[in-house]
Amino acid sequence: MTLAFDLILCLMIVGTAAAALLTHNALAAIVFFIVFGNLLGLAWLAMNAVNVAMAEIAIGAGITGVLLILTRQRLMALGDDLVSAETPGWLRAGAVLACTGLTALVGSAVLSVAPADDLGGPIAALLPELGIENPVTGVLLAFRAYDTLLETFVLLGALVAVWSLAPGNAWPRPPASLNLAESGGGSVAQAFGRLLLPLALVMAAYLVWAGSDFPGGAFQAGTVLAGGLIIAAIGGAVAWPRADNSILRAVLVLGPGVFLIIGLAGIALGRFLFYPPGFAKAMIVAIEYSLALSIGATLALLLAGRSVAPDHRS
Amino acid sequence: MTLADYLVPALLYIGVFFYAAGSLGLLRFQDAELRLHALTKADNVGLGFVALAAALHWGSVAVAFKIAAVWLFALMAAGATAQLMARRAKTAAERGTDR
Amino acid sequence: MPTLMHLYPLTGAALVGLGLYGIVTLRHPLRQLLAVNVVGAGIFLILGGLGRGTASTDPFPQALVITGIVVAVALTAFGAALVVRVAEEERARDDTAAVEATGDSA
Amino acid sequence: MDAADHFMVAAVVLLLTLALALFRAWFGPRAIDHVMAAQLVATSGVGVALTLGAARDDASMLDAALVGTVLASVAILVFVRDGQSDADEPGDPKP
Repeated sequence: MTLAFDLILCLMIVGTAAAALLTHNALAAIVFFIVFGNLLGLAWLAMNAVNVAMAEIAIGAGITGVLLILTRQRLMALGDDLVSAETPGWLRAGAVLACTGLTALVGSAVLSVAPADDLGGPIAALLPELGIENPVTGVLLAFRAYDTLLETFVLLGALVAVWSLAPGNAWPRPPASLNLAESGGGSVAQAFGRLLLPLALVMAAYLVWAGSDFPGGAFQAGTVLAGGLIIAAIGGAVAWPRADNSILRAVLVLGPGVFLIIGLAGIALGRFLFYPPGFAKAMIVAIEYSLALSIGATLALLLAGRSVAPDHRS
Repeated sequence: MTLADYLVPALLYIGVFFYAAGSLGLLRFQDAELRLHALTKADNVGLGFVALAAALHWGSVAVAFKIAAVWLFALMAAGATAQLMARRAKTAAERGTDR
Repeated sequence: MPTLMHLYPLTGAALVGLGLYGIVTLRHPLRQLLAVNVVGAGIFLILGGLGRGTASTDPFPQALVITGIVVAVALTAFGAALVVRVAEEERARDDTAAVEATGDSA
Repeated sequence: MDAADHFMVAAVVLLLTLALALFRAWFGPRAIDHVMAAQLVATSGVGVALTLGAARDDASMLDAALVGTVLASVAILVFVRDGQSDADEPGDPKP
């Protein structure tokens, strides 16, 4: 039965990806992409990689899907009909040939590698030193902490890049409001938004706390927080701040800042990102809570978009 | 064989039946408003039965609470989104801006 | 059974090919952005799937894939913002052209 | 067949019902139909995560299910927002 499940799931993953790329309807493409992300999440669950499954369902399907829906709305408001022009037949035929060849090449390369979880043992042996039990959190925040530190700055950099696209007369005004109530008929959204934000906060706090020993962690928690903020913004419970709001900026740099300071403090004890023995878990948890907060705010603002001019209609 | 050994599969397949009914409804009903019923009602009943089966199977109170949280949240979200989707469908149809 | 263990990474290889086909043949930038994400997902599946043991998946590629997913969403968000900005510029240019053509009567 | 096998069978059948709903995601015909299909996939996905978690005896899969429900409702809310606000756009002289 497990084999049947895996086979059907893989077929559906390839099928939904093909549908997302081949349909002529942009909304259908976005829906198929969200379905594709959810199925990929199930594939990671089937592989017992629950940490990745959560990240894929929350970020790959959830946040990316919301982003695509919002972009579609913004483009339609600008008069874009979102029709992807037909490409000439020779180009499509050539692309089919080239991509089939490439798939065969990548496929044979994949077959030449025997799947193995070689690093699982050594990582598990090192975990008691850190005092945590989730090996993925161990890799993300201790063994490969450098990657994760830079990754948080990539996320922050993306927000700065998006903000930098604001026209001169808009900066530093807030992004366009998502409030449903402003355009009438938002009482359900309002109630749901007010109910969900505290629930999302609790869920995010739980995911960070669980993340040291069970699947979860700062990125998954930050995404849930961002989701709660978006729903609250649609319900009118939260309004976007101006881009030069100092509290907002403090929240955005809190996570990467705490991470960097702890990393630099490690130099005094030996090397960059060194956690003193016995304090590793406390430091990892402190980094993760501040990261979750910053990631939540950053993702929500990435979805909200850049500053808009006062006469902007959205 | 205890009672739970029969009860868990029974509840599970009842849940799967409701899921199948929801999918068929989404496929076969004539217009969007009818399909919305199939989607937000049948599927969440199905989820309820599956959740009950899973909670009985685990037999742990802590896990049962977590499963209850999943189901209650799904119900809450389905209630709110069903309302909003129906309203969206109505205004879009009235204004001819169905896109 | 080697072929069964390779099921998910092979699916990933298929996704890479499909996504590249999308990048080449789709003309709308939003759809191309979607195709880039399909390629990314395929690469993640290859990376994670090849770290699959009998009962668990190697935590090391898992952590790399999580990092990759977050970087992919950052890229997608910036790409989407660029697409919207380009559309705005085009709309403004079209509007000016239309006003000039009708002799500023609109 | 023990309970874990039953849960695996249920997961397979749930996947198949989910595949059925994809016809609606492809054909529409209305915008809301596409989105309803996405919602159904999310609810079914939660069901699959529950059954898979029960079959593998892994309670952390429930957290993945919970995260999935939250993010699915965000997508729906963002979608319904536009039908009301965009159509309300005042006095825009579109051709």
